[in-house]
Amino acid sequence: MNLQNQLQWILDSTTFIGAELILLLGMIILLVSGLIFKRDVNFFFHAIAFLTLLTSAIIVIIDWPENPVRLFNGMIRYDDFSSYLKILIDLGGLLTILLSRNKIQKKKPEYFLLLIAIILGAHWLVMSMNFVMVLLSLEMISLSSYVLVGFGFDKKGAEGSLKYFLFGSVATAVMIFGLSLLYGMSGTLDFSTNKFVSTLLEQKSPLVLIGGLMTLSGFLFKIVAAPLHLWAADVYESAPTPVVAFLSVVPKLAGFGVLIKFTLAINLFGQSPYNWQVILGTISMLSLTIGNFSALWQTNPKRMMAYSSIAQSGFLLVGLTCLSISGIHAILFYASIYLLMNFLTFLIIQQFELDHTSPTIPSLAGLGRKFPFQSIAMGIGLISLVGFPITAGFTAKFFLFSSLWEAFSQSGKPILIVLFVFGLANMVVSLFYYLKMPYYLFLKEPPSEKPIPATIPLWENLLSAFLVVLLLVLFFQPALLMGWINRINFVL
Amino acid sequence: MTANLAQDSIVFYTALAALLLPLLSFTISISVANRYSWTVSLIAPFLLLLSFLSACFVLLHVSKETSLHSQITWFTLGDDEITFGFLLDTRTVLMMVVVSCISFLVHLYSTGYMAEDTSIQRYFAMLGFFTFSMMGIVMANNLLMIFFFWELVGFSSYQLIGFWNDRPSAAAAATKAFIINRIGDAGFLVGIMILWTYGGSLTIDQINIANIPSSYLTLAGICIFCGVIGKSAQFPLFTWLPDAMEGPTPVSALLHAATMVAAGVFLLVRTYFLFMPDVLMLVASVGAITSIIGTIGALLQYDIKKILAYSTISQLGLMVMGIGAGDPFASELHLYTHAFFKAGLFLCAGSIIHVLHQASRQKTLDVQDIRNMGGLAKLMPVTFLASLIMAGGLAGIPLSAGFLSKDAILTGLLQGEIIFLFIGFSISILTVVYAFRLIWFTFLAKDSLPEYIQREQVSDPALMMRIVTVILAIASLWLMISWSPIDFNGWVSHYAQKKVIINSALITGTSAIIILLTGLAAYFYFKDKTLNKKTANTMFRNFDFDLLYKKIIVTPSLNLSNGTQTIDQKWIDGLLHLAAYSQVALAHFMGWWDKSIIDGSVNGLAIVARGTGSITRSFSSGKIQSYILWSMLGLIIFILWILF
Amino acid sequence: MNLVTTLFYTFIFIAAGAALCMLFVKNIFYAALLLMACLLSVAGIFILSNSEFLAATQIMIYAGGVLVLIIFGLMLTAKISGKPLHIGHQNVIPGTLVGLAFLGVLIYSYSSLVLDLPSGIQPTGNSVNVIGILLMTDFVLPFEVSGILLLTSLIGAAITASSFSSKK
Amino acid sequence: MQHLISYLIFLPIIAALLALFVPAVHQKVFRILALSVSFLQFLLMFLIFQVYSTTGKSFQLIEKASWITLDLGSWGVFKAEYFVGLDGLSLIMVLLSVLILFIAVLSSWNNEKNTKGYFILLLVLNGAILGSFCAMDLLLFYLFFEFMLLPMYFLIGIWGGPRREYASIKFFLYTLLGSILILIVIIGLYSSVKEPGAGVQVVHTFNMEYMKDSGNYISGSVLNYSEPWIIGPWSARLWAFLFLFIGFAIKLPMVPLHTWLPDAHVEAPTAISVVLAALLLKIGGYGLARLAYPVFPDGAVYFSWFVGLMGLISIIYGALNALASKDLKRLIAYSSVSHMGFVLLGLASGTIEGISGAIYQMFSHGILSAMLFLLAGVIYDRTNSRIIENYSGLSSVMKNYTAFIIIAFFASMGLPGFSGFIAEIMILFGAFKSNSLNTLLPEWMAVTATLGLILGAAYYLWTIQRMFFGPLSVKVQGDLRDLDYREYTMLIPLAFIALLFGVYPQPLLDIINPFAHALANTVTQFVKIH
Amino acid sequence: MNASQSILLLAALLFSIGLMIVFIKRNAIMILLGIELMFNSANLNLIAFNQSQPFLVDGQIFALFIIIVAVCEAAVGIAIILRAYHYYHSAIPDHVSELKEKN
Repeated sequence: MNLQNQLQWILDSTTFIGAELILLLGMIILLVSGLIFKRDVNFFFHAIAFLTLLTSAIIVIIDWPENPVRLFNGMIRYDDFSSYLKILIDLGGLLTILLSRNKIQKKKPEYFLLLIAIILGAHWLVMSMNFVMVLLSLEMISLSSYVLVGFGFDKKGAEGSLKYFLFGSVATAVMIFGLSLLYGMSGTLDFSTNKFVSTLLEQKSPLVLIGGLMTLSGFLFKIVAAPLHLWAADVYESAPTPVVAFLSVVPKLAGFGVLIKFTLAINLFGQSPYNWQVILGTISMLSLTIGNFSALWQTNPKRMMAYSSIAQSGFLLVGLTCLSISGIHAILFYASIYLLMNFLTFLIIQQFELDHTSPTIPSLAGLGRKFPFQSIAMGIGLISLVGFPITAGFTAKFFLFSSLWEAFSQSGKPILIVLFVFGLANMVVSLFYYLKMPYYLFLKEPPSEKPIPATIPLWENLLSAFLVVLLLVLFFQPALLMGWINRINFVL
Repeated sequence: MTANLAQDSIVFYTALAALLLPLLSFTISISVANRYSWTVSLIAPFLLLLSFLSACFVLLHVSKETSLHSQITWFTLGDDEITFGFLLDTRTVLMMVVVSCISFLVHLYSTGYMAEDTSIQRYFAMLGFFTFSMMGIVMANNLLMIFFFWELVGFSSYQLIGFWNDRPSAAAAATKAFIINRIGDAGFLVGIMILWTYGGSLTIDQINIANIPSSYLTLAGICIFCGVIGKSAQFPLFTWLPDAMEGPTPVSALLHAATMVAAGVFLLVRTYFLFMPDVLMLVASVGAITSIIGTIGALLQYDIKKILAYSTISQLGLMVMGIGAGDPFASELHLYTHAFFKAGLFLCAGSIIHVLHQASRQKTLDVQDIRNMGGLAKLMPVTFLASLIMAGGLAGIPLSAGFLSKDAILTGLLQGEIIFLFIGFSISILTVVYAFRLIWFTFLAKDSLPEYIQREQVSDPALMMRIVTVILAIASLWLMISWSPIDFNGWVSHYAQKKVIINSALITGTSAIIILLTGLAAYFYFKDKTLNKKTANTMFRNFDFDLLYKKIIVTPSLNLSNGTQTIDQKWIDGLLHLAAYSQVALAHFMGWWDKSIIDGSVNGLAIVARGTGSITRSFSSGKIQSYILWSMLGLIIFILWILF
Repeated sequence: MNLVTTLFYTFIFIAAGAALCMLFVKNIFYAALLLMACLLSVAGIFILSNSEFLAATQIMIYAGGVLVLIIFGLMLTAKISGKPLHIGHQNVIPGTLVGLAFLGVLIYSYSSLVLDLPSGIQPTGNSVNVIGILLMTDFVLPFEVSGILLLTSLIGAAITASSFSSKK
Repeated sequence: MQHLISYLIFLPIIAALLALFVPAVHQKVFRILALSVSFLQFLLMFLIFQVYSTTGKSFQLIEKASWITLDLGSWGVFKAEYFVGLDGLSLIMVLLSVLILFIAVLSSWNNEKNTKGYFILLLVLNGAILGSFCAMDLLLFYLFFEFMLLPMYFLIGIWGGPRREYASIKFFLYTLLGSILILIVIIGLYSSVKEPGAGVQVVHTFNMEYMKDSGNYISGSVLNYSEPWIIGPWSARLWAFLFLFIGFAIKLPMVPLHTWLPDAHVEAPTAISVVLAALLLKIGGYGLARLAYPVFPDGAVYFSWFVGLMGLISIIYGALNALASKDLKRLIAYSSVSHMGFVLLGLASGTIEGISGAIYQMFSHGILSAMLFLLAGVIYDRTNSRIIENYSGLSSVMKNYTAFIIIAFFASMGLPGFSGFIAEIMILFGAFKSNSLNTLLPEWMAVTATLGLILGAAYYLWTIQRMFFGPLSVKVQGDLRDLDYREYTMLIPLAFIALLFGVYPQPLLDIINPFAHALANTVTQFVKIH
Repeated sequence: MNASQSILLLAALLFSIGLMIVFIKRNAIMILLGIELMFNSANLNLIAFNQSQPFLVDGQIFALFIIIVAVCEAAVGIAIILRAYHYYHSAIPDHVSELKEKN
């Protein structure tokens, strides 16, 4: 292939990355306008960021790919799987922008710029088919996240930021080392090619495993799964609520996007000498246990949600352990629902945060009477997180465990049935802490008359109502979403 | 069937009326307002009279050739049907007449006896309900129905014993009676289950022809006999009957002397065909033991009602023994005669109690103690005469109906083991003794009425009550069952029984002579004797059977229930809480893990380090670096685990 | 053993030695200098391994960029506090054990590795040319993305370092 | 007349939604709304009885609408339907529910604390209960089944007694644990069963009717009949039965999984106790009869001895605990354990008598326990105390109350003439007959179960003796007035029903029998196979 | 032992030392140095493995990007450390530790 054709191909490829270009454009506009305009035209920055993400999402939907296309010499692939995740990511971004209240963030343009940078990184990550792209987009997410965590511009934020950074850098370094080993073993950076698989098949060296696990740890860091989960609680506690909501969803989705592809590749279509299902299953169980049990005695809602996030990753990993197409579909469905319910919960947490800056769960006692609507919405969000009818959380867990059962009934591997029972049992455990907040809201009497927090803007109530309705509707009609997901034809 | 259909249905409906009129009485009585409570004492006896007349009508139209049998489906149990039906044969009809007659008389008597009570509606209601249930037992054609009414009888007994339920002793007696009956009934129920399973039906004549394995038949017999033991106060479940005397005396007369307790005997007669020889032996033995216990109890008691209660136990034991070892018909006969004279005796006792109670200035309850009586013959002549006749019946003096029926039982016992005949004779003798003792100390001995009794007020009771006792006294004469005072094969046996056991002159003669001689001996024995008031016989408590039951059944089961409660609250919930705690503990452990192991200075490894002689100890808590350390440790553990 | 080989192993030993020393020095400034020595010898290894472009980047960016940045930060933090540049240790035993475990596992794995590598150093042509073309063709997207990455981190670093609010 | 069942289920739910928009100050509106919903449901029941034919063997008044149909590619089609209908079992339970929920509304008439929330939750509970009794699609059933928990949790937790938080959490956890076990089996079943007659693609269905047919199981699937997977000591099918059994037994509740019940009952407000005892416990029995037994007859046969034994233990253990209880509500709660043990025993026998007896017992216990809890609520209402020791000789001041107590207690201990007698007789007959008919249960179980009758008499009579008889003495403050008209309106119908179906059981049996026949046949077939 | 293997061994050594520094040294900037060491070890790996494919320079280019990433990390890292220092007056991570499990 000569240079001419290559350049032509590059030009052709650019037509497929419209959404990403829009995001880039948005970043630039924010950067420039941040320099030009005064700092108090917050609404303008809001609007720009919102419009950028909206346009990006619309473009992704309009340009829905029929067939997967490899772009930029196989650096990325444009397919429906990644497009679906991109929509979720954009949605997460949009919700975060809606959540970002005026009072909390200074430095609006930079804030939104970094937000969009993360989303852009997430876009690249879910599309990437090459270790180089994986590394760069992952770093784009990570570096921006480190900064965003400190956007409270207070002592706590600085500490959270530092911890996040140190932990994240080590995880990245380990991952890079793992990638280099995998490169050495396979001789290629493109993990979706036949060469990658066939070379690795011939390799008998344990370095394949070591490289694989080290690479995996980078992804596990991103999706907050054991054993690389330890940063989560401290960081979540310190960061502003919208950022936590964002970080607990978008990087996780992006991480899963690449983790799924990577896992399927490293599993070598089931021919790997190593039992990756056992590894994934163990990670899943570890995450479930650590997340759920640690969450039990938390009194800070955000810390609790951090451990919940670990546990939810465990549930998502249940779908990955299946290593089957239906498992992936279940993950996508679960991820979509997780996005909704998590944002709903954080939205209400933020609403209860207004007066007392860091509420503890016991301090919510009796608020259910004063804020019935918000409390019920939070109750529904948390019930959905438990996985209880009549919320879509149940449907999502149902699909997840169905696909696990299916994988079990096809392979009969004991790890799968162990995981099955283990995961469902963990649902019961999770009930303890998820219901803690509704318990205090509704069942506990307030110790004394407390100052009533400021009024909650109507549009936030509308937003939570919308999320509640979505959660309910998707329970009754999962086909609305699942039908779409089922058409996604995942190929490596 | 010779009678035509129209007549049959008239007879049938009359029988139904006899059954349902008492129920109507119950319904009316319970719904009458307090203000009009006096109407109840008119309506209830009237309805019972109608019921009695209906029963008599049926009696006239049913003979052993023309027994009526009618049933409808009650409910379907699986593929099989449980029927609801009536069997009107001679035995049933006779019993119906006896029950409705005595019930009617007791109603009548009660209008006097209970006149001053405030809950008169409830009283008559339960009497009516009892009569209904008792008629149900008598008329029923299948065992489930019998059981159905059997339990209802127990319920009415419970209600009536506990009628004055503000007395703790009455309440306790009611509870005791019901529970002990339930124990027997549980056995009965098992018997019914066996017959249902292996006999395929519950209708008595179907079971009769069913082919049941003999081992199960034996079991079924024993189980049904359990029901009898409970209801007819046989050994070892007899202890409730003396306590049941806490109820109003007319109730004792009707339920606990004449009819309800006789239901067990009736059931035995009805299901006689089920009993294998072994079981009959058991029945006879139990009857014998019961009658001995009852007799001794009656001899030792001082409470007039309790004497009668023990005598009832004794007589019931005799009947059961008669069925087990002799001829069921003889026992049936005794059942009829006993019903009249014992009901009469109770009513007489009731009259005495009633009168003494009214004459008493103190509201103490020892008006039932025969040590406080004596010389009442002069004060209450009618009652005395009636009592005398009926006590004669109880003792089996010739010319009484009791003589004939007891004669029949003894004759029947000739067929069986000689020991039972011997026991029968002994019982007869002792019966004479205690009957004499009762009459002597109540009516004839030296006047020992306490000072607080106003003697001028002691006289025969109200007219209605007198009439009733007189009627019952007359009904206790030999004419009741036979024209001949020495042959029990009279009109009753002709009416009821095809096969008649031969009257044995030997037995008749012997018993007549023995009984008379004993009476004479008793007279001489008791003539100069006075009862010691000081040694109030409180020691006599049902032969301490109650204590025994309390020790081996009641207390252990209460302890057991406390034990299960403990298990529930301590163990099962404890386990649950333990699980919860361990979950919390695990959570704390996780937290501790985060705090101490991960955050902290890795104490565990530090200890190892100290052991290996390392100098450097790091106790400062290095947070994020420890996080990283532990994550990497996790990673390397994974690598090592998969690799090796 | 020719000069190239000697040089090669010298670099290796310098790098290894410098790294090891980093573990033991107490003064953070020395540690930074040792790192520089280590990185420079790694750059030497790159040159000898036929990766001249990489070596140049290594020297320029690390020596000229990163390390200056680090030393700058070092000075800044040390100066304000006025504390000595002395650094303490912690988690020594477990940390060492985990580190050695990684080393052990890696060495174990290398020992069973059969690399079909040509022995010695291969004197081939200049790779700079190839890299240049590749960066503009096959790797054009990563190249651009890395630009965005740099921009983002620049803004992020600027924001982080510049704005402080109340010292809560 | 087309969508009677849907009206029945959704009427309360729609009413609850409407009530959301009514301001909370209008307390009366909520009461009247709830009452009128219950009343309308009554009318609907009449219409349903007009249409329902007792001779029809299978489901009637079926409503079917597609709910979720998902093409999952190679894995087949995921199909869940809105599928409701009534057979004998359901009809009995629906009848009971409508009745009890009506009573429950009446009983909570005087509720003052947050009336809006209370009645909304009650209405939602109403819909969920009816839904779970009507659903013929497993997913739909599970949905309603789970959805009962939340309103119940809040109803106990907010309106309950002093230890309500503990009780509600305990209730919730126990039942959730059970429902997880059920969920496992549901997932297993749905992936193993296909819809017959569908095209090339396998259609995984939740239809409970299809699950009963061994021909609908995909060969090689985990739960198939012919070669079920072996996991540990048992085959997957046996495990599935066991899981379902435990899941529903928690609801029933069976010893030793029962300890949530006394606490929940003691703490719950009267109306909720009534619903809990009369309806929620029945879901356990219903689930066993609807799902566990027909779908896994092999498991039913295999575990029958165990199930029967657990039933027996529940009967005796519950009765013993009732004997030791010092709190009237606790006593009644334990008596429920004892009575529901009969349901297990009856089901375990696998005979027609036993099964119809079990269903009859569920109905009867529903009526009687409602009555008992209402009565316990009356005394609590008067004096705020339910401790038996505090009372003596109540019969002299509360005559009619005592009369109803006596009726309810005697009915509950199985006095002939009341529905409990018929039910227990049938169960005992069935359990005894089982040995000679299908050898599932030994005879001694039925014989031992009669101990429950004796103990039942003991604890009830002892309570009457202590509380109502003897000289009057009340150790707590309160106005000991007799029953009022509202209480009569609740108690008299219940007493009447208990009496009616104790004397004339045939109408109910006509409804039950086809179902019991079918189920007994299924079980018996499996006895013959093994 | 050929050259590539010695490079690999050096890489392993540098990686482990980097990790140990991260674990042990009580200073955020020192941790940063350790991380840089780890990045470099990956680069060494890539160069060593790239020797087997002399005509493909993937490894080198990957290494190039890793260097870029390292730069970014360092820039952001220094900024973050400076800010933490601003609040806590210390670059020792242990001192920057208010967020932890309470009680």
